Amino acid sequence: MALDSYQKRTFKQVGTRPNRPDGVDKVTGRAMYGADATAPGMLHAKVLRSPHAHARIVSIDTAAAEALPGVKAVVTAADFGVPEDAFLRDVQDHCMAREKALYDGHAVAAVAATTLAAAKAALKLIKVQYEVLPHVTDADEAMKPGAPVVQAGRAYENVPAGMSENVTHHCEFGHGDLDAGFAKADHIIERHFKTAATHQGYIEPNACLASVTSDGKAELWVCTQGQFFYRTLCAAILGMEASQLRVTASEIGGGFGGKTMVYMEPVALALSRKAGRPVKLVLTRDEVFRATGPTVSSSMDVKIGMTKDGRITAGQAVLRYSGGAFPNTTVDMGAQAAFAAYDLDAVRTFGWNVMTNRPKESAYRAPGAPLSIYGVESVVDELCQHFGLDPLKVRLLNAATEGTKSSYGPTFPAIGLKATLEAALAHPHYSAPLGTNQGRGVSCGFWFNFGGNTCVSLSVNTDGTVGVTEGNPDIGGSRASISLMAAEELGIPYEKIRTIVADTSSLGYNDVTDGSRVTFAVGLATIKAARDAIRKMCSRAAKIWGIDEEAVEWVDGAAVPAGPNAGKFPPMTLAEIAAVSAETGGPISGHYEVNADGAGVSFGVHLCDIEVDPETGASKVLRYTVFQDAGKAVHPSYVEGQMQGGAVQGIGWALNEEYIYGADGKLQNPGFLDYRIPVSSDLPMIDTVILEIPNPGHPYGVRGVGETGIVPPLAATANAVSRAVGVRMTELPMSPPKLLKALEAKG
Amino acid sequence: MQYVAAKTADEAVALLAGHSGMARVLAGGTDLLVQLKSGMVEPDLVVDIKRIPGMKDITPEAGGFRIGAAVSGAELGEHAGVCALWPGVVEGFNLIGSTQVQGRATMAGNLCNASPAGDAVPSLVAADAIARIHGPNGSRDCPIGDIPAGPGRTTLAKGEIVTSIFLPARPARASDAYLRFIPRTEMDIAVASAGVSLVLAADGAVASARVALGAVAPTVLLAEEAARVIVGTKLDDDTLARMAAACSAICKPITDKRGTIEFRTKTAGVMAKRAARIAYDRAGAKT
Amino acid sequence: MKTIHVSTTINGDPAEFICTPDETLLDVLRNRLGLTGAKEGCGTGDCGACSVTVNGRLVCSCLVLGAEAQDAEISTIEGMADADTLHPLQRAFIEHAALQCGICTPGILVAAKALLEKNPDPSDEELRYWLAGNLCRCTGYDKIIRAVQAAAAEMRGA
Amino acid sequence: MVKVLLWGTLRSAADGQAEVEVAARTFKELLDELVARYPGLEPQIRRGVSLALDGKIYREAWFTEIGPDSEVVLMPYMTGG
Repeated sequence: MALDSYQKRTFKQVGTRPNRPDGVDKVTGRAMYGADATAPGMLHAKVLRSPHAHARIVSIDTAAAEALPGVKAVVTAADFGVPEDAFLRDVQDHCMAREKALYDGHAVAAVAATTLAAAKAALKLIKVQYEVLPHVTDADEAMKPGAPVVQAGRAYENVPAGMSENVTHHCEFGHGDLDAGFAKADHIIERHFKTAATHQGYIEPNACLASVTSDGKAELWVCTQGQFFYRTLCAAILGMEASQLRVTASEIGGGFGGKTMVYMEPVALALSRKAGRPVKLVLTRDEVFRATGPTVSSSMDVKIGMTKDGRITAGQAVLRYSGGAFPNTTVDMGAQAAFAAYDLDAVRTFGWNVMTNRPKESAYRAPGAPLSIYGVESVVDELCQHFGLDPLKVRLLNAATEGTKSSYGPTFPAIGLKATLEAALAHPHYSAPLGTNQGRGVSCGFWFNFGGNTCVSLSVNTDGTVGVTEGNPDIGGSRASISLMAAEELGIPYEKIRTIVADTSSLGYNDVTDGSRVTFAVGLATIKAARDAIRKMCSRAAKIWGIDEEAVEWVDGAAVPAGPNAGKFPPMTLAEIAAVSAETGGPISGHYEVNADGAGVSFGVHLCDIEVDPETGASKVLRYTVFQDAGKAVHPSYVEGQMQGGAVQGIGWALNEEYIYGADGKLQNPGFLDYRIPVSSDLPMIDTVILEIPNPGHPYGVRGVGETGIVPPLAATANAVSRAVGVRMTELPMSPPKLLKALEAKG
Repeated sequence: MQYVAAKTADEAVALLAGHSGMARVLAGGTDLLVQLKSGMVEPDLVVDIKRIPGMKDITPEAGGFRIGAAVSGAELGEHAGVCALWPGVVEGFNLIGSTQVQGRATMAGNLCNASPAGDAVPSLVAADAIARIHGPNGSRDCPIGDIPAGPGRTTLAKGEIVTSIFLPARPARASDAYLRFIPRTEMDIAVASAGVSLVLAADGAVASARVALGAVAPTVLLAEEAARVIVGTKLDDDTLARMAAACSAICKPITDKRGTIEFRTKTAGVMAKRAARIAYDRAGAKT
Repeated sequence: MKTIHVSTTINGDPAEFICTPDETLLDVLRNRLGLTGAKEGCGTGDCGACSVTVNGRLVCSCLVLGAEAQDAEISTIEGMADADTLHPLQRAFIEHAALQCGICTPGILVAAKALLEKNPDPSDEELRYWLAGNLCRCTGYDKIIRAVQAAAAEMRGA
Repeated sequence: MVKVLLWGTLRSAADGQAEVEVAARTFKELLDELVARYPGLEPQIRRGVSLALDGKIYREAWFTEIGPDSEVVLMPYMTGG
């Protein structure tokens, strides 16, 4: 079918706002999340964690714990093998420390017992002998010669010789002649930026229920963004066959990228295998902060040259990211995204990853991009201030568009940045007056988006209803969007469709819910699966009518003869065809499997008004508007929700959220009291403007919307604060003590 | 761990005094349960005082009010009489935690938890409130400021419990206010705070004042010089600046995850002068 | 640890349970009574996901001991709908897309209901401060505020 | 022959060239040819790469056809949250 790519059409259901199918369950408390499941004979597990930021594990004596009444299993790294694959080894080592504890909170042992109280008591009986080692938690410190080495011998081949062993990865992107570009500038600004590690801050702590039987079969109930990927990792770590491990994704209480990686699930499975009973393992909030999640921290130098009329002549960024105690390449994305919004003749970004004694980084909405773009958008803003130019108009002047050679290499196809900037420029927010101590910040944002492995199965029930089976946990209303697209394509009411998220034994492999891929890729597969079912239904109608299959087409939920020559038959609806499916050849279902590409990049522009209290350094967000290209908003309410949620996470990142480490290398604020995510009274309404510039790679023009929204707020907020107080803020978060200090330094 | 809901103050005192291990009093529980959860304390005995008659009462007394030790923030905030007489005490107490925490938290608990940053305490000190303490040797009254001994420590003897807090009567043109600095708008622990209680003279000048600062020393500080600065004035900008400076001058804070020494020192003064202004306006509005 | 026998009322129905002295009301609701609508997001009173009312007062059930429930009247999210008729707040949350992942939703609904019983016509600011102890990480709160106001308006009209 | 743009860090493994020419009709052939011609690229290609073909980014897709005039850009493997 030549309908793979976008075709302009008038939508009947896509773009409406029906109730989500899981709504009633979620407002009545019936929805089952990770910690809500139980199993007969279930044990409760607890994890013993390192109190040291860096220590060699000399010995672990579990005898006393094992002897405690009620304790059924104790595991340590000795209960796991040593995977050959470096990635898998890192994943496992993060779940259970092998030779060294690499950060405060690193798991060193775990216990399963008949009660949680017994499991807790057993932890105290495990004797771990540590040889405490020097530690380093700051990226810049970790890069210095002579810094404590987190792990030796982990550098990739791209790291030049002679650097600290903590440096594991290097990348460089860009094009053009930087020197010539800077020479053309009327003014050049170079700034150093620093950002703290932050956490996704999902409200549901990681939780799972594992059950392994003596014949090697296993079940895992878990809150995850990707049950299939969890199966892959757990099966590999435990030496199980994928077919024997069925992973069921519970309802998920937030993820934002943080639940794309296993943390304790292999441990729960190992405990269950050892104990021969189901094991439930639920992390405490303290454990969530100390041992799951966080983003990279960064240290960055950004240099940009501009002519006096606002044309950017050259841009350069050096990014030093640290994603904790393991190698990672998130800086690749930051380095590619940094200047993506601009059409530049000369641009270069350099990225470094450096290990520190902190937990292993996990993805967080557009991983890597918010930081580098914060640096770039701050310097662009400062140049606008220098020349007295309008920050939105300068961005429009330099904006990447179709045909621009992007800062990361490829030439852009149709993109929505200029339209988004123009929408912001025309919006009343941009021209609203500001008061004393108030500032307005502007920032562009960018994210790649991607598609990935996707299977959808769609079954036509004999009563004329339709079931859609997909494999991606619904993290923000995707079941509603998928149902809408199926309804649109089939031409039946939304209410006739029920979409469910399958376990790993019920459907082929689906990539994790990440990369803003679900509405794009699962949507695409759903449309294709519907078309597969439609083809079959047309075939049944053709048989009933006794005409050629090709002479039947699908219009408004019914098979109809294609044109006058096909014969005169009244339309046969989906329900009518379904009712006789047994008689006409058996059940009717549609399928589609794809590794989807063509997700299409996404741009956003944010406007942020802030008032700063000059006596305390407190910042208050007064007004906030998000402009983002959604390609096509399938369920606009949930598109707005993604934009609003991303914006507020970014505001939190900019203003107050941070991992605070003490001199002892311990995380000082592993709780919601002192890891300060925004509360409702901190915020105004978050206005949204959805632009719809169709993505040529999707039948309905859909682009992913989940991640881009967190990219602009860091700089939008920082630019607003900087303009409000006349001091350029180059460190995140801009917590009041830092801001007040900057204000006093200014005098 | 043993849980006992004491039926009388004597029973509670006897249990606590006679217990050899670690014992804790449970009023609102909003600190105790957090400490239990984290394993910070592992008491053998928890004595719930909420079922003791009178503990949840707010009683007029000598022109002021006696607040039972188990009165929650939500309950106090709904009491029109206390809100009118001591608005600063109520607003300090009501700033603790969320609406949910307000459903449980008590002033006496906030006092006895002895955090230097407790939001209920500065206003109580500024109000010259008196705690009534019941112990093995009977009852005694004690100024609020004498109860905290340092972070997490009180001057209460073994077996002693606070049973009520007395807020005294006020002259006609008097009021109080409390402000704290937190990075967010809610849900944080005070980084620096100030409670100010004022009485106005007939001419509208401050006749007497008490200023107390929180989170800038191991215990709440009574800022006597700052109070002297504002007495006799109508809180013009210059006076307020001097008052703020006098507050900052006595701060002895620490640098920790919530704030630096410099930040706390500066902000305590800012909070104090702003609270003074609010208290002054409130007092002036009374005729 | 010796267990305690507690008699209480939950969502209008008599309930009995035993618990250890250190068990929280949240633990009891979830693990002993099968009422898993209240969620544990933090266990320290900082997130509000475990919100219930005890004798009409909004509390975090993680900060209440199970033993304290003796003779109390407890309301949870499971008791909010009247049989199969959703409470206006529940309906408004669905219609206004005021939830994404939904983990904070039970706590926010319980908290919002408690507010509207006290103040049927709150300002946005009053609402935002009342709900400040209910963390939501998905929505940015915008649609939550709109949904509560819509339900409040409907309830005032009813 | 197809011209492939390499990102900066890879150039040292390709005799310093920013753009290399290889004979390939599909991504699979292209990647195989790159590894054969420039063994220094192998570690990165094994860790994962994406390919942009005329501005559209592909993460796997061995059999994607490449026209002689197509713009082909090698990129690191894309991940998301």
